Amino acid sequence: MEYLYYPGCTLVDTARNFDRCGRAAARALDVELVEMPDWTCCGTTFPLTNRKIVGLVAPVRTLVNARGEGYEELLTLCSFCYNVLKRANYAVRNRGDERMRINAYLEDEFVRAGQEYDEYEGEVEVVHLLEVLRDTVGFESVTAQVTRPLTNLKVAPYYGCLLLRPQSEIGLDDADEPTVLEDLLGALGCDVIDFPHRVECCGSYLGLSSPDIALQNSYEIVHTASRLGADVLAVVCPLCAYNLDLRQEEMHQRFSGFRQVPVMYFTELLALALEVEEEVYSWERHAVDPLPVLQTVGGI
Amino acid sequence: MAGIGIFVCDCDGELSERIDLEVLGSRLQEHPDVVDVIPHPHLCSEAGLALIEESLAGKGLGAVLVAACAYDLYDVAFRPIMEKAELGPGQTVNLDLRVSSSRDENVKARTKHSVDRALALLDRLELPSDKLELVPEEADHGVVRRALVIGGGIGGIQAALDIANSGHEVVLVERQPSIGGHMIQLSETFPSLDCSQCILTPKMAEVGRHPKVRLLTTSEVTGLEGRLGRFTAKIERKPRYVLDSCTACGDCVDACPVLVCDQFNTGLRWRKAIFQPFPQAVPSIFALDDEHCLGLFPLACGKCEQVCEPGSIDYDMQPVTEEIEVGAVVVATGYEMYSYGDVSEYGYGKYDDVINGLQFERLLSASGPTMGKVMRPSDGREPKEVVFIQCVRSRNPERGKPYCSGICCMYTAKHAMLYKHRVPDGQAFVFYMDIRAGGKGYEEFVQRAMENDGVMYLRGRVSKVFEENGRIVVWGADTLVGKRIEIAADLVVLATAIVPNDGYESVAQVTDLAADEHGFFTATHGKADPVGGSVPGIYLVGCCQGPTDIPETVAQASGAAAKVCALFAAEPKRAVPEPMLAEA
Amino acid sequence: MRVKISKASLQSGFLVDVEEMSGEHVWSCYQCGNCSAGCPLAFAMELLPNQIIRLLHLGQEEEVFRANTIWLCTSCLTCKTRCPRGVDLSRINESIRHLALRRGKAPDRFGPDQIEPGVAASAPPQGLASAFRKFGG
Amino acid sequence: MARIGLFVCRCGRNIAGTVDVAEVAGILAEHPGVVHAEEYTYMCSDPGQLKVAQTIADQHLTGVVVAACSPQLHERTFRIACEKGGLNPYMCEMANIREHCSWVHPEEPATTEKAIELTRVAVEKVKHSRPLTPIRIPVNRRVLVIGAGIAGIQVALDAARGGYDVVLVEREAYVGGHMAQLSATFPEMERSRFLLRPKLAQLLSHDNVWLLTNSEVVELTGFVGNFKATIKTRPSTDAEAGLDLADEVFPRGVERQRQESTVEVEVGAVVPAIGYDVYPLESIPEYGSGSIPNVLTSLQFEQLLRTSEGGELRRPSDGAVPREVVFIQCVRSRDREHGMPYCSRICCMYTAKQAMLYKQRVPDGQAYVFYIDIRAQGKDDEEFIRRAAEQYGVLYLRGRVSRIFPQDGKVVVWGADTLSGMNVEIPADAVVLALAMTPAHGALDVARLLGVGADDHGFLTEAHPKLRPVETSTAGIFLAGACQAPRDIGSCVAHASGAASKVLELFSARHLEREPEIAHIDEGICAGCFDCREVCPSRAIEVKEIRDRRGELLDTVATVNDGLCQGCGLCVATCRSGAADLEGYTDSQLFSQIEALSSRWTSTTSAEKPGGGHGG
Amino acid sequence: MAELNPPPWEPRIVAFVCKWCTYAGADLAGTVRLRYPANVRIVKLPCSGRIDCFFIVKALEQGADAVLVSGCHPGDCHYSDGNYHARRRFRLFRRLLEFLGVDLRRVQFACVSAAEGMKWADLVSDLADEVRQLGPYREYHQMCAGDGTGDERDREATHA
Repeated sequence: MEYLYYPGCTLVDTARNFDRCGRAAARALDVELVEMPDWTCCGTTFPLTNRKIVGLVAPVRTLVNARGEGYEELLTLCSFCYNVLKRANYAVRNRGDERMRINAYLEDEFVRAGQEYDEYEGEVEVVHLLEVLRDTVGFESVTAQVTRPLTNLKVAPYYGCLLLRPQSEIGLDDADEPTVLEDLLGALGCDVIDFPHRVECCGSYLGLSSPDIALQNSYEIVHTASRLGADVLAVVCPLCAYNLDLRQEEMHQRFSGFRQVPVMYFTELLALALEVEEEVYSWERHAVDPLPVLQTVGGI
Repeated sequence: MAGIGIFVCDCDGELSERIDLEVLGSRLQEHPDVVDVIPHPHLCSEAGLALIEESLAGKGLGAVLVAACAYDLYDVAFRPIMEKAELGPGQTVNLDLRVSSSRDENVKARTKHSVDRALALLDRLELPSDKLELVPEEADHGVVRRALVIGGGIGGIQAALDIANSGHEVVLVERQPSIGGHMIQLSETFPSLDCSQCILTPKMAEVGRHPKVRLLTTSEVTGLEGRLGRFTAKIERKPRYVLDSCTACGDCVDACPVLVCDQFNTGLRWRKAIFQPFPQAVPSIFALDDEHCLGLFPLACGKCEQVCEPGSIDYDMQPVTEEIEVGAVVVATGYEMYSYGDVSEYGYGKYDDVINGLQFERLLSASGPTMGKVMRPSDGREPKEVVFIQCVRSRNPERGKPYCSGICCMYTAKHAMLYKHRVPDGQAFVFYMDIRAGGKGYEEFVQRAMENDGVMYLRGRVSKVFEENGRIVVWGADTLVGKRIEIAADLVVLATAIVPNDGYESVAQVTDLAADEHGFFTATHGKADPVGGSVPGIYLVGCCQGPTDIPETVAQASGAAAKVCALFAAEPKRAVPEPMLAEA
Repeated sequence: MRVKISKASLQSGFLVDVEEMSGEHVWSCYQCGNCSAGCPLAFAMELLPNQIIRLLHLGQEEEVFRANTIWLCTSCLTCKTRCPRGVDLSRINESIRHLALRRGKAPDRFGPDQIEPGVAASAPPQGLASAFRKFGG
Repeated sequence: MARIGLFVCRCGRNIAGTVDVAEVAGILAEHPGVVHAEEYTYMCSDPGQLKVAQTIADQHLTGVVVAACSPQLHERTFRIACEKGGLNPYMCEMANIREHCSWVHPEEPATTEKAIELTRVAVEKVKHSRPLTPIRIPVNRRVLVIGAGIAGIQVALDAARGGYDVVLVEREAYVGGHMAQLSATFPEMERSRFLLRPKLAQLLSHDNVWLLTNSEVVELTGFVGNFKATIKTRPSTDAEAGLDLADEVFPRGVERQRQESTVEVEVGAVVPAIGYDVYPLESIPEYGSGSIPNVLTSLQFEQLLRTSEGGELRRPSDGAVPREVVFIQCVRSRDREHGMPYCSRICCMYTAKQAMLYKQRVPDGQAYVFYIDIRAQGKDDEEFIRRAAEQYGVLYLRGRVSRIFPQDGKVVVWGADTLSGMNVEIPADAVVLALAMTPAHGALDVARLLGVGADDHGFLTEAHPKLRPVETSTAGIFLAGACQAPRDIGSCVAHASGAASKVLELFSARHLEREPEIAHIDEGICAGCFDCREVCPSRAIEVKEIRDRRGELLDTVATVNDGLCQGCGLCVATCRSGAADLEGYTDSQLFSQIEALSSRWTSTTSAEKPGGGHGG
Repeated sequence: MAELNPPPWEPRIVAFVCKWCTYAGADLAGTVRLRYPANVRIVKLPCSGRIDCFFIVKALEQGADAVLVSGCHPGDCHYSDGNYHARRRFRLFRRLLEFLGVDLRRVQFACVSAAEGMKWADLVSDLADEVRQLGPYREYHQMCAGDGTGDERDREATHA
């Protein structure tokens, strides 16, 4: 099967290893990810006030272009993109006036560019790779294709916020008791632990604007995972990866008795389990190197 | 042939404020049997009554529906006129247009509701063709002096006793193998702290032995036809597979190989497939749970039959449906706790040590699974720190029920207090939003819990509950100091919302009773007639019409009994004239 | 100090603006504190989330602006997910942020200049972009 | 020779947990006269009762003792069980080894020893018991209802519809009580008088109802089924006529006494429905003791709302429209220091209602409510409160108000908002106080008059808070409405109907069976001093003349009226010649009980036991 | 061996109570699970007004170290004024006892209502302590027993 793929800014930049693993792993499962031609920024944050209609232009434009490519679905790997695109789509589908206004903007834009434009009503479906693996591929068939089960690798699943909330608009899984990530990791043979902090916020952009506060918050999460004996903390959002992985050195300095835990993107674990070619991984990008634990426990 | 006439009263503009009488009228006009809809600003005024009288004569109406206010008024103002026009109870019916008034603010909804009620009532009217049904000798306004009580909890028990003690027959129908309802599951009751079983068992025994009460357990009402004073009830008696000759010796229980989750003990204990829910059960006859028994078709086990000395086991027992004539019905179907399923953020159903209030009652009960010792379901340890969370899915229109469950504040205070009596060195915490202690001695009771038993009250909701190395971590807030609270507890008790007993649907469907969107039956009028159901002759008691505590339920039960007895009373004429006045 | 409350202070334009911008009904809140209980960043907030709404009720505009709370809200929606009254606090906070920015009540805007080069290199673009968004209105 | 059967109840762990039940049965089995002794888990259960009946038959018992819980709970249960077994119910006694023993003492030998002694006392009593048969007394099927508020009206209505005579006595000149003065009801928001009307109309249409306004019950004598009430009626002024709701609904009006009169009425049951009053504003200094203009009681505000219907609401002081109104709840409620410790229960709801109605009258006005906890546990109440806060913009402030004072034309309110942690000051145009609900003035006199109990505050006491909420400890007297505890209209109506059902129950038969445990006087011994007559509280002692064959008066002796005697035993204790005795508590029974407590019995328990417990 | 070190002596208290107030109060003490020493034995009567002074004498004679008489509070009496008559009688009776030389600290009168479970518990505890101080009422028991000793265990021996 084939999907139109929207990588988003971070997955082609600081987190491009996550992206490569994602593509490779998907290919291994006969899911072809066709990158969307000249895609633009998703908008990063969904506008939360009624007056900021402009904030919808970027994501909706992306959706309109996706429609232009003749695909019914647009696939993402990044929670930010997924959240913004999906909520924008929801707004277009369910809020008449916003649909009208946003279409007016875009029509104007397209016409100026000499393209014809017909009103976008949310025809495109925004999907996340996890959804595809769960609903289309099916976890049992994933298990079937796993050649290197990550047995006795104790993994703490971490969702963060944007993949699940708001439940009414995203609806990928139960916002408080999600299972999709556990199920995937289970399918890969991992030993999934019950991780209470899996739906807490990683601190998001505060990691940049208020690093100290963000650090305390993300420390709480990582530390709990390590106390619960996790070998790996599995994440689904590049920003989570940043807050939880790249700042562990600081945590180590700030908090005594802190044991570091490697943080891995779900696509990395997927790739490992499917034994896709080595060059997709770039472990050096991890602040906490997962290799040692992978070798000792995961037998890699 | 004569059709139905409808009179619509506006009660001096009182009613059109809440209901679109125009719409009501036109919708009813569409009914095939309706010949005329006659509006009037104030039907019970002289003019109004006159209007009714002449239209009855002029239009030769065969049956009449009066859409006005409370049934009480109908009785005094309109019935005489109807009787003068030789219209019996079967030909006249009164619709209380206020039934749905107290519900949401929206006129449209109320109007629709009223129309539906009216149409339902129209079908109950008997047009002259079938008027013969009134047999002369029963002409004392055709009242069958026998009451049907649905539900054998404290409400049903009290109503049944009051009616029976007034000398009228009562048929008490209960779905479970024993009467007693939820009250018999409770440990001790607030605010007097007397043990629930001690005060209820005498009443249960009394019902069991009362000559006027016919007790039908493991039975359900499957049909109800007729009207005020003359209903025909269909009652299905489910097989209990144990004959009345059972002596409750319990030999069968030892013999039975099947372990089943014990519902009476809220799943905190096992029982056998043949069982008696609790020692004081009435009737004290065992029952066989046919979902789990191996003895039933095909006969694979039969151990209980072998050991049963009186030979009381009968695997071939079949359901029996009988029809019983009754003059009035009392509905006391009670409540249930909000279902397990979706209290996900509190890990309810996920962690053993997160339980609901009813389960905690069993833990406290001297006859409960732990013989009254408070211990954690997970490992049997005595919890040293217990967190009680109120308003779980109550007062929560987003994720649960918008209404307040009424009784949780008090039973939680009681729980905390009793926990402290059992575990003196333990600490109890209560998360609340408002402490609702409006009842005799209630406020003082809660104060006692705080002052004498050192129960820690925290004003705020809990956002999340999760397990961490053997303890249950609670994330809450204290909105008074403006601080977030984290408590690592041994046990968490959730005061989950009170919802109608799942039997309500079938009862509503059978009786035509109006129910609100949550399934609670609506009284004719919350203030004027709190126990009157929306169908004349059917009365409501206790939690089936909204969360109600025990004293209130008992009062309502007696109240309903009064209505029934008044209805059954010999034709109201003055008793022998004794000298009322004597110069003192 | 005793806060004077009057019809005027209640029907302050501030509350009206917030409701209008956020589309949220501030009066739906009955102060149960669930939002504060669950908020992951509340530990660093000068006012708890529920107190923000309370102060809106009382029309205490300055108090709200003075606190760092609105700037620490990451719109993670934990509060909305569990709010029994269906209030979306993230929208309310965003609206207040905008009003603060407009009325010059915001702390120094967070811009590219505030980031040390070291961080900038490793920082995911989405983090930077979203941060600028939040603080830039 | 007595053949007594003893049954010791384990009551799950309630008794067996602290008392060695086996030893109790074991030791008493040896006691003279005891022919059967056994223990069982739940004696009150059907099988338990069956055991009793069965053993009586099998063992030909002449007496039964059940050592279990308090006789208040199960004496009747076991007496009926004995009857089933063919034994006179009064040959059954209970030993209270739970409430008086296992529940109050720790697990130790002394507790078991006490249980043994208490049981022995019961055994000895039964040995001296006599078979008794209940007394049948006639019932006058007419009820006296005191108070014509909503509760009284409902009781009267239900009783009248039951076909019985009703005498409805109202102290005031008008009927309807407080309800007639209210604007509208919550949560239905209907005019209160519209709800009262139909009830009143129907009540007065019954010709077996006799309504007496301006009247008070001044004396009550007699007993269940046979009361005699003396009612005093004030002459009513012309001013009063026509004011009354009764005149509104009842075309020919209510006939009123023109001159003072006193009547005596015979009734079978009495229902006090005397309602409530509110705490006096005069004794609340911090709120101005009623001296500050525009500080109103909630009842005064109801009046304003009712009269301003359709029009604009203007405050009484200067007729100005109040733009800002502060409502204060829990004034002297939940305040054991200065007022009442209890919660008045209805204030939360009527305050919300008043605030909403105020907003309807003054759309641009602002309402504030100071509260501690919002108590909205009734049906639809929670939703009602939310409407007030959300749709009517009523500002709820969680906190008490410490002071109210006038300042340039405003009423300044100093309160707290414990949620924001701020002190607040509100300059208001009017303040409405939800004053604590107190028992009606004179409630205690009524209680004394009727011989029913009242709590420290003056609310009449029910027989059992849970299971007998409308009965009193005096047979034939039932409670209705807010005189028992603060309650809203709906609850009053249900409660009143509850009381009515007790009346209907009592009236359902022409005769009533009474407990035979009453006094009797041995005419042979009686010296005719009639000291007993002096002390008898129930006037049950009558003079009996003893004449010879020729009708010559030989002697006058005292005799007991079975219908009146309540079995207090005063006469017995007073009688010097020992002619009087009390069934169920005869001298011989009591002396044998005391002897059963004699220290010599301790020899039957093993000597090592310490004598008593050390408390806990 | 028990004979060698006899257990600590504990007072025996007989209580005559009315069934409406004090008996119910004692019940309440039970239902709310209060704790008090096991020294007291209740004899139930319909009303304190039924209590014959001879009951008290008899109880002391039978080995009680103290007697407690408790009824309703004034005005609470189920029979309107039974307790009032009782009080008057006991006033007179106390004089008589005093005259006889009975230690009045061992014959106490109280009012405990049906709502006063706590009061009942305290009352019993205090009385038990007080009597524990006073020691066994040997004088009276000896007087009744007639023989020289009068101490329970000795009398048991004589009975055996």
